This record gives sequence, structure tokens and C-alpha cells, in this order.
Amino acid sequence: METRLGPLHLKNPVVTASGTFGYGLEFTEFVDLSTIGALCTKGLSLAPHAGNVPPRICETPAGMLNAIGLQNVGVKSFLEEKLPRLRELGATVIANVWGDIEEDYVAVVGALEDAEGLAAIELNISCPNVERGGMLFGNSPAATASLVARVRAATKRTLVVKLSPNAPDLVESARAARDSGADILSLVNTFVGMAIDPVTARPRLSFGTGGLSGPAIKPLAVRMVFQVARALPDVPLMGIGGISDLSDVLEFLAAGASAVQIGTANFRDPGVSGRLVDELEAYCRDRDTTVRSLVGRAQRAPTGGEVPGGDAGAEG
Amino acid sequence: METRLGPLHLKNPVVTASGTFGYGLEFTEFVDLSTIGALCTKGLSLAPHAGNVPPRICETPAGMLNAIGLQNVGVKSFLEEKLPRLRELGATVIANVWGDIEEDYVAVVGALEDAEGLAAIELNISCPNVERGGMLFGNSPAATASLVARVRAATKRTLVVKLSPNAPDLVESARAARDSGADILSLVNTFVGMAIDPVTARPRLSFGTGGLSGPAIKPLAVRMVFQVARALPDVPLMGIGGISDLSDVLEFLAAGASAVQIGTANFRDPGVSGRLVDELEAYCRDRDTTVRSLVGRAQRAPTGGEVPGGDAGAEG
Amino acid sequence: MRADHRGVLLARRVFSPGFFSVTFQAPRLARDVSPGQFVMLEIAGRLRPYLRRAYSVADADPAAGEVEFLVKTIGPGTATLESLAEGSEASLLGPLGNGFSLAGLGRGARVAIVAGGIGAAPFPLLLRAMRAAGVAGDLYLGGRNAAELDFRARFEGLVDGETVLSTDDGSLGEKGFITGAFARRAAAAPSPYARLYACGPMPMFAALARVVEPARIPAEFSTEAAMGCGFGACLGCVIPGRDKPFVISCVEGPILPPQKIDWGRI
Amino acid sequence: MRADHRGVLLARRVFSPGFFSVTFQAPRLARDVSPGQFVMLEIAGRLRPYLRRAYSVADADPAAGEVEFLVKTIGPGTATLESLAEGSEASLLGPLGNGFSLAGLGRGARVAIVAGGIGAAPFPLLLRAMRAAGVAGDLYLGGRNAAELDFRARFEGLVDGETVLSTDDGSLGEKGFITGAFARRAAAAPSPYARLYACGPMPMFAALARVVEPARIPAEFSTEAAMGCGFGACLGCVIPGRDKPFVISCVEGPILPPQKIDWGRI
Ligand SMILES: Cc1cc2nc3c(=O)[nH]c(=O)nc-3n(C[C@H](O)[C@H](O)[C@H](O)COP(=O)(O)OP(=O)(O)OC[C@H]3O[C@@H](n4cnc5c(N)ncnc54)[C@H](O)[C@@H]3O)c2cc1C
Ligand SMILES: Cc1cc2nc3c(=O)[nH]c(=O)nc-3n(C[C@H](O)[C@H](O)[C@H](O)COP(=O)(O)OP(=O)(O)OC[C@H]3O[C@@H](n4cnc5c(N)ncnc54)[C@H](O)[C@@H]3O)c2cc1C
Ligand SMILES: Cc1cc2nc3c(=O)[nH]c(=O)nc-3n(C[C@H](O)[C@H](O)[C@H](O)COP(=O)(O)O)c2cc1C
Ligand SMILES: Cc1cc2nc3c(=O)[nH]c(=O)nc-3n(C[C@H](O)[C@H](O)[C@H](O)COP(=O)(O)O)c2cc1C
Ligand code: FES
Ligand code: FES
Repeated sequence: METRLGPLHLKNPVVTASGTFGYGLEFTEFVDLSTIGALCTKGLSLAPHAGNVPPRICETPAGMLNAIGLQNVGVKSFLEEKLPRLRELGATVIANVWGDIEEDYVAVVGALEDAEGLAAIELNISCPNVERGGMLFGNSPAATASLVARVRAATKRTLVVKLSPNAPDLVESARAARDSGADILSLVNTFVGMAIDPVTARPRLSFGTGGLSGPAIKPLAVRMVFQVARALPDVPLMGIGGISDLSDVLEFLAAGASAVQIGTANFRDPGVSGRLVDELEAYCRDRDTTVRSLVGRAQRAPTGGEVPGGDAGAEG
Repeated sequence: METRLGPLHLKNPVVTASGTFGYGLEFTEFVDLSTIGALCTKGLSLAPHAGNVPPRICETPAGMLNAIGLQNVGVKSFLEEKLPRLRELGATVIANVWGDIEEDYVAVVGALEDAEGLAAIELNISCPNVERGGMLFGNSPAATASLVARVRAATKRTLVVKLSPNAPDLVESARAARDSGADILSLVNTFVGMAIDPVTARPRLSFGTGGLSGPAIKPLAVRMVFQVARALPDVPLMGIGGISDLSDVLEFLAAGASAVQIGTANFRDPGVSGRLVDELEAYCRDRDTTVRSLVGRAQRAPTGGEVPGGDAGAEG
Repeated sequence: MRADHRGVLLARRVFSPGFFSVTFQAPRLARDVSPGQFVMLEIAGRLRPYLRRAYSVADADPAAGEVEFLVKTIGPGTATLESLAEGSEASLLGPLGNGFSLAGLGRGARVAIVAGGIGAAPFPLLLRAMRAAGVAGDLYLGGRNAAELDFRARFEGLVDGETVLSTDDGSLGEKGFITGAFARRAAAAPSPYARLYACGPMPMFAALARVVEPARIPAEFSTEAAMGCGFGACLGCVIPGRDKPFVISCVEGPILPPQKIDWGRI
Repeated sequence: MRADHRGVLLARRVFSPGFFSVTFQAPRLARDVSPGQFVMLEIAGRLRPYLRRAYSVADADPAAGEVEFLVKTIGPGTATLESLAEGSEASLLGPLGNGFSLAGLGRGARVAIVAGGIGAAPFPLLLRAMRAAGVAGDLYLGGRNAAELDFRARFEGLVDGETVLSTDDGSLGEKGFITGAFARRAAAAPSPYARLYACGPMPMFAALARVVEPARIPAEFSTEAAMGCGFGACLGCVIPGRDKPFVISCVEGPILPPQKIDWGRI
């Protein structure tokens, strides 16, 4: 099950996704943290951050919307109160970080640089760049390139860049991140969505819009992983989006992801990540195959079947 | 329940979506076609079209993927065999059309120009523009503008332009369509997605990718309708995406749609469109309100609640 | 006439793990259905499965107002049916499709029925109609192993003719594919069979087509495709055709003669 | 310790339309839970509702290994519970949250319990604990109308004190809000009550806070927020706080003193 993503070596490809696994410590009764490939922390900022006013979440068909607003304890208390305990528990930790301007990212990464027991940094670029009037870092390849380059220069650590599915051109964003020094790309973050109470006609989230996650987005995430893997076959990918069971894991591996991140499923089923490690191991044993050989299989399958005169209409 | 969308007057705001209602005649045992606001035909091309090889559809969490490939009987047999019967049944018909190059669209619209009993034309711009190497008409505002202008010049009919949610910048595409002569915008079409069989690692659809529809996409569609209604308050909108029950209809109206289109729900529940007309009528009667006054209510609701220092992070 | 019938689950009969039958109270459907037709079944209020699932009507008792389905568990739809509590409701959209035809078969005519696994589902109702029309028939049932053919008990007393069994592993009846067993008997000239009715996976149909087309035995295959609606609206269920690009299997079928299918494009 | 317990539905008791109780077999949970704690409940294999739903443990019988929930039907989650067949399984994640505290209440102490509608859910278990600790208490139950208070039957024999009822329409007990009924009795100086336990909608809490804070009556409110996980992982359930921006209600609560909540930001 040993999994290599460029410079990052994990004992298996099952990782828990940022913001859906707290700081790991909330899950100790449900998962032995030393058994999963890695965990991504809640998004860390330099200072503690309060987040948005409630309601922050609501349910949608086969998924949920959230606008937590990146509430977190801040990098200092993470290093003092969380990381040491995670080390004791033998967890492989990826620190997910964010900021409002490039300097914020650089500062957080700097604060983490000498910390013991961090396997990698994951940049959440789905944040509003306040210097650019709130336009998201992830929504322009130029902004992505500039941010990733700045962070790359500031750290020797393995750098994961987490792509936003809301980017106008995902492959361009992926290329920009890769060319600016990302070692690994993780995709996808949540899709901007909205739910409105039919009776009061008020948005269900106080923030108005929120990020859509859960099984509902899986077909979109699989397509994006497939597309980026095809365009950038040399970049190791972590697939994310609605993964709930073993077949979902296999689906993302087949699409071209070398590892997967489990998100919203952790809320419904806090033990799911540990169980998926066991199930994937059993699957590989039974078919005596390796995780590595499961990666990208769909890339080699023939597609595009149409009859003469058939069009390429993916819609209808 | 009388509903005005610019030049288009419907007896009520409940319309059935293209490709999910056949040519209407498949539903006569389940819906009295004269009672619904309108029906959109399967996408029509000048010549009959065969479509993609099976498998063409697969189920996804709270939705489905399709790559039918725009199979249709062609405009000639539509005019000879379908439209006359639809007229007899008292149906209000919107002809959904598509093509590979601008001339195709112009030709289909021309063939429909003198047909009796068509309420409007709906342009499906989510089709590959073969002249532009298959890039979808809907994915560039320039291509959209050029196509809509050509069609606008070719017809006196009410023109609905159906937007693709896969466009890099939906509001730009909407503006381009409006500025080039669209009377009404309908949104959204399906989202490009993919499903892979976990065991065989082959895409579940022979075409590879497909269009995602159903309740799963509702939060994304609601957000897009809300966003376009806010940017272009003067343009009448038809909201589409995962609508299955009355509260979904109310949600899209609140977001800013003047009418709604029911799609995939017609497969599960062929009588749903007629029932929604009755339920909406009853709802308005009980609260003695009008459909018109339900439109855009959420636009007026306050949003963006955050605490000092709270960020605008819609994701996480 | 097609309608969305309310059905109440009366009874479930389990033949072997994953093979069972369910009987619903649905009077109008029981009256209107003919052999080979199917319904699109939904269990109310569920998002999973999202689309309805297609099931052939295995048997119908108009007097009692009951319809029965023979089911093999595969995924969420069939699993829901397997665990559905008695007394629960389902909506049964149907009857759908064209159904089998006995036209042109006089009293005393002899036909063959070939079923691969759960493909046997539509045949109890067809056998009743045959008996009423005085048509005799041999039943060929093939499966992976003996356990997967336990549901043959459902055919007791229904067959006016021979019952031939085969299993891939030889644990019951002849060893090998049922198509071989059928071919050996049907090949005889003149063929003992005036018509072939078959239901099973596509490869079985392809093998049967290679037998009956040269032998000029008229055949009716109950085809299966992933269906989004079941009544001609989604165009999801097409099968490559010979005289046109695609056959819409839910309305032009599911019962199709081999001549309508382009086996080269399957 | 928190765990995902398998629960089997033993019985359902319906008090009035939309108001019912469900009893599950779940021995370890029955043993480990304390008053005011809750579980996140899921019915296996369903995509709807997608997230688990939170329910206070209304009562627990460690000897019999049973836990009971008092429920009001609102949407898909509660509706599924209302129609769940006996013998069906659910997963019960818990016990979660901090629970009520009886600390500092000597034998003979008298407290008040104020419940708005289904907010009464957590109190049977609390009343048992009070009786064991020799603490007396008056129960204040408020609802929209008489029918919505039929579940008061569930409290028979549990209250060591007065039971005061009120309805908005006056169809049962005093007319008006239950907070008024409580205020009139609690206001007396010295207050008859050493502590207030309350559960209901936020506006009720706000009204109660305006009574107990000036009167210096210690209070414990069982708060309610939309919960994504129930164990501190999603940060979806926060409530505006006084000494910090937000309280994470699922782990720091759901039982909170009014002093921790910033009523101005509710
Ligand atoms: C006209 C018609 C009549 C039918 N009659 C019957 C019947 O009487 N009894 C019965 O048991 N079934 C019948 N079927 C098949 C039945 O509809 C499918 O088995 C069912 O849709 C499976 O749904 P599911 O949710 O359980 O599995 P799904 O999740 O839909 O399928 C699970 C996996 O199995 C694959 N799959 C889907 N259908 C089949 C299949 N038929 N065979 C093999 N793999 C499949 C899917 O691609 C998927 O990978 C009929 C199908 C049609 C089109
Ligand atoms: C700690 C805690 C303990 C709880 N204990 C109980 C209990 O013991 N018994 C019980 O019946 N309920 C209890 N609840 C409330 C219960 O969790 C909700 O009623 C339930 O989530 C509703 O889910 P649903 O799917 O039925 O409706 P949903 O679809 O979740 O809600 C339907 C509509 O009602 C709104 N809504 C959601 N929750 C509430 C609510 N609580 N009150 C009013 N409107 C709401 C939603 O915004 C939505 O618009 C508790 C909640 C919490 C946080
Ligand atoms: C099977 C299928 C076929 C479709 N065919 C067309 C089409 O021919 N033209 C078109 O403009 N939209 C087509 N659509 C898109 C729908 O009209 C609708 O925009 C989309 O499905 C989203 O709505 P829904 O979630 O309610 O289904 C099709 C959708 C489905 C599911
Ligand atoms: C409540 C919640 C909070 C999240 N917080 C973060 C975050 O802080 N940083 C981040 O990069 N992604 C965050 N995400 C996104 C997830 O990590 C993941 O990318 C997304 O949810 C899609 O995966 P899923 O469908 O498996 O949940 C959050 C998601 C949810 C549901
Ligand atoms: S299943 Fe929809 S057209 Fe046949
Ligand atoms: S419900 Fe998830 S943190 Fe409280």
C-alpha cells in the first residue's frame, strides 16, 4: 500500500481532507491515526480566526453546503497544542494553510517551517485575495502562479496545492501551480453553491453562498481528476470529492489520482478513513495487485464511442 | 399564474426541459399537455441525428450522467409528425435547436420560422463548434455572441438562449447572449462529469464524459440563477437544475427565475410537471399571492454575515 | 393503458441468496399486463437509487389483483427490493414495452424458451398464456451453478414440455452454456421448434442468433439495457440496430427479433 | 466513551400526529449516557437525509439495554424515523455533548425545568437523576395547543413537584408562553428555584435569560443548532459567544449557561 507522490511517501493512499477531520484529535475514538495515509488539518492562518456567523451549514441532495469561514485556532496554538499530540499518536500530518494576501501564506508557512512531524504543506488557494479585491487566488492562473512561487521560495517542505473546481480553466490553474513549484496537486475543493429556504426566501446560510461537497459532486470531481491527470501525467494527484466507500476510492485511482482524500464522509461516518485502509488492503490482496497499478487505469481505456455522424455532445 | 418573460406569455411558469420530455407525446398518459406552461422539445437538428453508442446514461448520487449525443428525428419530421399532434393537444411548444456550425442553427431556425404553434426557439449552445475545433459555442462569450447574433437576425421568434454551466464565466456568457439579442435566458444545462466502473476501470458511458443532472446539481444551479439575476436584473430567466418538487420551484423563483424547467425528474415521475402546476396554484391561492411576487425575493434578503475579522471564504 | 400504479408488497419468496420473488397488490396492473412487458419500479421518497429500475412482470393474477417479480440482487435498486418490509409501498410504472407474441402459433405448436439465469423472470406469465393457447414448449434454464437455479421451483407445473438445465460448473444438469444444450436439439432438420423465446445477457443472445438465423427459427429476445425512463423519453436505452442506427429498446422492445439487432456493434 | 452504536428499533409510541417516541436496543449506549447528552442518528444506506440528525437521549434503561428518543416530525430525517419499521437498524453515534449537571444541588433542593414543545425531550432522564439525588423540581411545559402537549403522558410519575402547562391558544393550561408562567413564579424573592434547566427554541432561551440573569438563578440551557457531525469536526454548529466569538455547541454544549451566549448576536 506504500504510496509515493513525488517527494511524499505515505504508508497508504487514504488521506483525510482539510476541514472535515478537525485537527485529527476529534477522531481518536474512531480511527487509529497512525493507520491512515495522512490527515490534512483544518485550514490554518497566522492568527486565530473566528469564521462566519451561523447558520454555516445546510444539507443538500447527497451533499452539503458550508460557509464555515475558515475558523481555526491559528498556527501558534496548532503547533503548541495539536501537533505534539498528533506526533505522539503517530499521525502523518499535512498542514493545510490559507491567507488573505500572499504575505499571509508566506508567514504561516514560515511559522511551520521548523516544526517537527509535518509531512507536507497544502495550500488552500480557494481564498479571496483581498489585495485583488477579493478575487480568489485559485480563480486566475496568474494569481495562482504568483502565490505558489512565493510560497515555494519560502519553504523546503513538500508543497501540495489544492485546486478550486471553480477556476475558469482548471488545467491552466493546475499547470500554473506545477510550473511554479507545486510537488503535488490535490483536487477538488468545494463548488460554490447556494440553497434558499422556499418559505422565507432567505439563503439557508448566513453567508449567502457556500461550498458544495459530498457524493453529489463526485462525477464532477472524477472528471476533473481525469482531465488534469491526462494533461499533466507527470504530476502526482490527490483526488477529492464525495468519496464514501471503496468503490469511490477505486474510481478516483482509476481516473489518475495516486492518493485520495476523504472529506464530508467523515461527518456521517467518523471511522470511514480507517475502514477504507483495511478494505483497500484486502482488495489488493484478493486480486494480488498493488495500489500503484490501480492508478490511472481509466486513462488507458478507449472512449468517445459514437456512430458516423454522431456528435461529441456531452450534454444531451 | 400567468407568467410573462419579455415577449413570451405562458399560462404558468412550469416548463419541461429539453431532452427530458421527448417530443411531449411520450407523456400524454401522465400529463395534460395543455395545462403546463410549455414544453421544450428534444434538441432538433436539420437532419435526423443518430447520437452516441450505448451505454449513454448512468446513475450517480442524487442524479445521472447522460451522453445521448443529441439523437433526434430532425426538424422535418418534427414539423410533419410531432408538431401537428402537439397543436391538437393544446401544448405550448418551445423548439430546442442545435448545430455543429452557425449555419446549422440558422438553417434549423429558418425551417421552423413559418411553423404554426411554436411559442419560442431555445438555442442549446452547449454544442461543439466544429469550425472552432469542437470548442463549445457556450464556452466563449465571443462564440456565444456571434452565434446568437446570427440566429437573432434569422428569426422574428422569441429567442431563448440556454446557458452552459461549464462556461468559464457564466455572467459574461449571459451578457453576451443578452446583448446579441436573446429575449430570455434559460439556465442551466448539464455539468460535464464522469463515472468510472471501479472494477473494469472503464468509463460507465461509452462517450467517456457525460452531462450531470438531477437534484445533485440544484445548489449549483440555484447559485448561478441568483448570480445572473443579480448581474442582469432586466433579463427574464428560466431556472433549471434538479427541480423535483414544489419547494424546489419556489427556491428557483426566489433566486430570480421567472419560470422553471423540470428535467430529469420527468423520468422518475412522468406526471410531476402537471402536479407542480396544481401545487403552485394551490400555494399561491392559500397565501393569496402571485407567482410574479415570488420572483427574486432572495435577491432582497441580506447576506454575507460575518464577524469582524471573518473572511469571505465560501469554501471551508 | 400505462399508469403509475401504487403497489403494496404482499410477500417475498427467497430461492437462494440474492435470488428472490416479490408479490405486490396492484389490481389494474395485474389486469392490463401481458407476457414480456415490464414496469419501472420506485420505492417512494428515496434518493438512492435515484432512477427507477426495470423489472419484467414474472406473473400476474388478475383475479387476486397481484403481480410478481423475479429478482436477482445486483446493486442499490435490487437490494432495496430485497430488504423492503412487507406492507411497504412501491410505485410501479407500467405496463411498459411491447411484450411477447404468440401470433401465428396454432394449437399443438411447439416452441423453445431459453433463459440465462434471472433472464427466466418473464417466462411464468408467458407459459400461462401458452397453455391457454394450447402451445407446448421446452424450457431451457442455464446458470452459473445449482444454487443460482434454485428459483426453477417457481416453474413447477407451468411447463408443458421438457425442462433442460445446465450450469457452468456442472453442479446441476448439463455442464456448459444453455445455448449449447438448445443448439443440439434445435439444429435437427426440420427443427422441432416453431419459435424461440429467450431472455438473458447479450452474449447469450448473440450465440442464439447464430443458431436460429441460419435455421430460420423465428425468435423473440427479451433484451436488457440501462433505462432512464422506460417510456421513450430519455433515449438512454438504445441498442444498435440493423435497419436504423439505434432501436429504442423500452418502446420498440424490450422484445426484439435478432434481425433487428446489429450484433456486430454490440 | 463515544462510539457508533448499532441500535435495533424495538418500539414506537405515537402521542399525537408528528409527536412520537422510539425505543432502541443499544446496551452500551444505555449504560454510558448521562442526562442532556445526545446522539447523531443515521439510518443505514440512505442518501436522504445525507447528514446524521441529532437527538437528545430522552430516557435510558441500562438494565434492559434500551434508549428512548422523543421526536417531532419536521423533515426527511425525523420522517424516516417516524416510518422506520420495528426491527430495523440505525446507527447511534454517541453519547455526545456535555450533559446537564446536578453538581452543587443538595438533597431537598428545588429546581425548575422549562420546556418548549419537543424541547421536553431530554428531561425524563434528567428527572430520574434528580429523583436519585433527592432533588425536587417543577416541570413547565409549553406548546402551541393541547394536541402538541399530548406527549406529557410520557412524564407521568417522573415529576417530584408541580407540572405547569401552557398553550399559545389556551386550549390547555394557561394561555400564553410558558416563559411567562415560569417568570411569575420564579420572580418571587428569594426565588423558589436553586437552578433552571431549559430546552426549546432560541427565542424562549432569550426570554428566560432576561428572567434568570437579574434574579441570579443559575441556568442550564440545552441549545440547538444545525449539526454536521456532532463531535467537533465541522464547526457548523457554533453559537455566538460572550467570552469568545463562537461556542462550538456540540462539544462545549449542547448544555450552556446563558452567560456563555451573546444574545445580541442571536
Ligand atoms: C426491460 C428490463 C427488464 C428487466 N427485468 C428484470 C427482472 O425481471 N428481474 C431482475 O432481477 N432484473 C431485471 N432487469 C435488470 C434490472 O433492471 C437491473 O438488474 C437493475 O437495474 C439493477 O439495479 P441495481 O440498482 O440493483 O444495480 P445497479 O447499481 O443499477 O447496477 C450495479 C452494477 O451492475 C451493473 N448492472 C446493471 N444492470 C445490470 C444487469 N441487468 N446485469 C448485470 N449487471 C448490471 C451496473 O452497470 C452497475 O455496475 C431488467 C432490466 C430491463 C431493462
Ligand atoms: C443537540 C440536539 C438535540 C436534539 N434533540 C432532539 C430531540 O430529542 N427530538 C427532536 O425531535 N429533535 C431534536 N433535535 C432537533 C432535530 O435534530 C431536528 O429537528 C432534525 O435535525 C430535523 O431534521 P429533519 O431532516 O427532520 O428536518 P430538516 O430537513 O433537517 O429540517 C427541515 C426544515 O426545518 C428546519 N429545521 C431543522 N431543524 C429544526 C429544528 N430543530 N426546529 C425547527 N426547524 C428546524 C430546517 O432548517 C429545514 O428548513 C435536536 C437537535 C440538536 C442540535
Ligand atoms: C437525458 C437528457 C437529455 C438531455 N438533452 C438535452 C437536449 O437535447 N438539449 C438541451 O438543451 N438540454 C438537454 N438536456 C439538459 C436538460 O434540459 C436540463 O438542462 C438539465 O438536465 C438540468 O436539469 P435537471 O437537473 O432538472 O435535469 C438533457 C438532459 C438529460 C438528462
Ligand atoms: C465543513 C467543511 C470545511 C472545509 N474546510 C476546508 C478548509 O479549511 N480548507 C480546505 O482546503 N478545504 C476545506 N474543505 C473542503 C474539503 O477539504 C474537500 O475538498 C471538499 O469537501 C470535497 O470533498 P468531499 O466531497 O469528500 O467533502 C471543507 C469542507 C467542508 C465540508
Ligand atoms: S429508457 Fe428512456 S427512452 Fe428507453
Ligand atoms: S456539529 Fe460539527 S462541530 Fe459541532
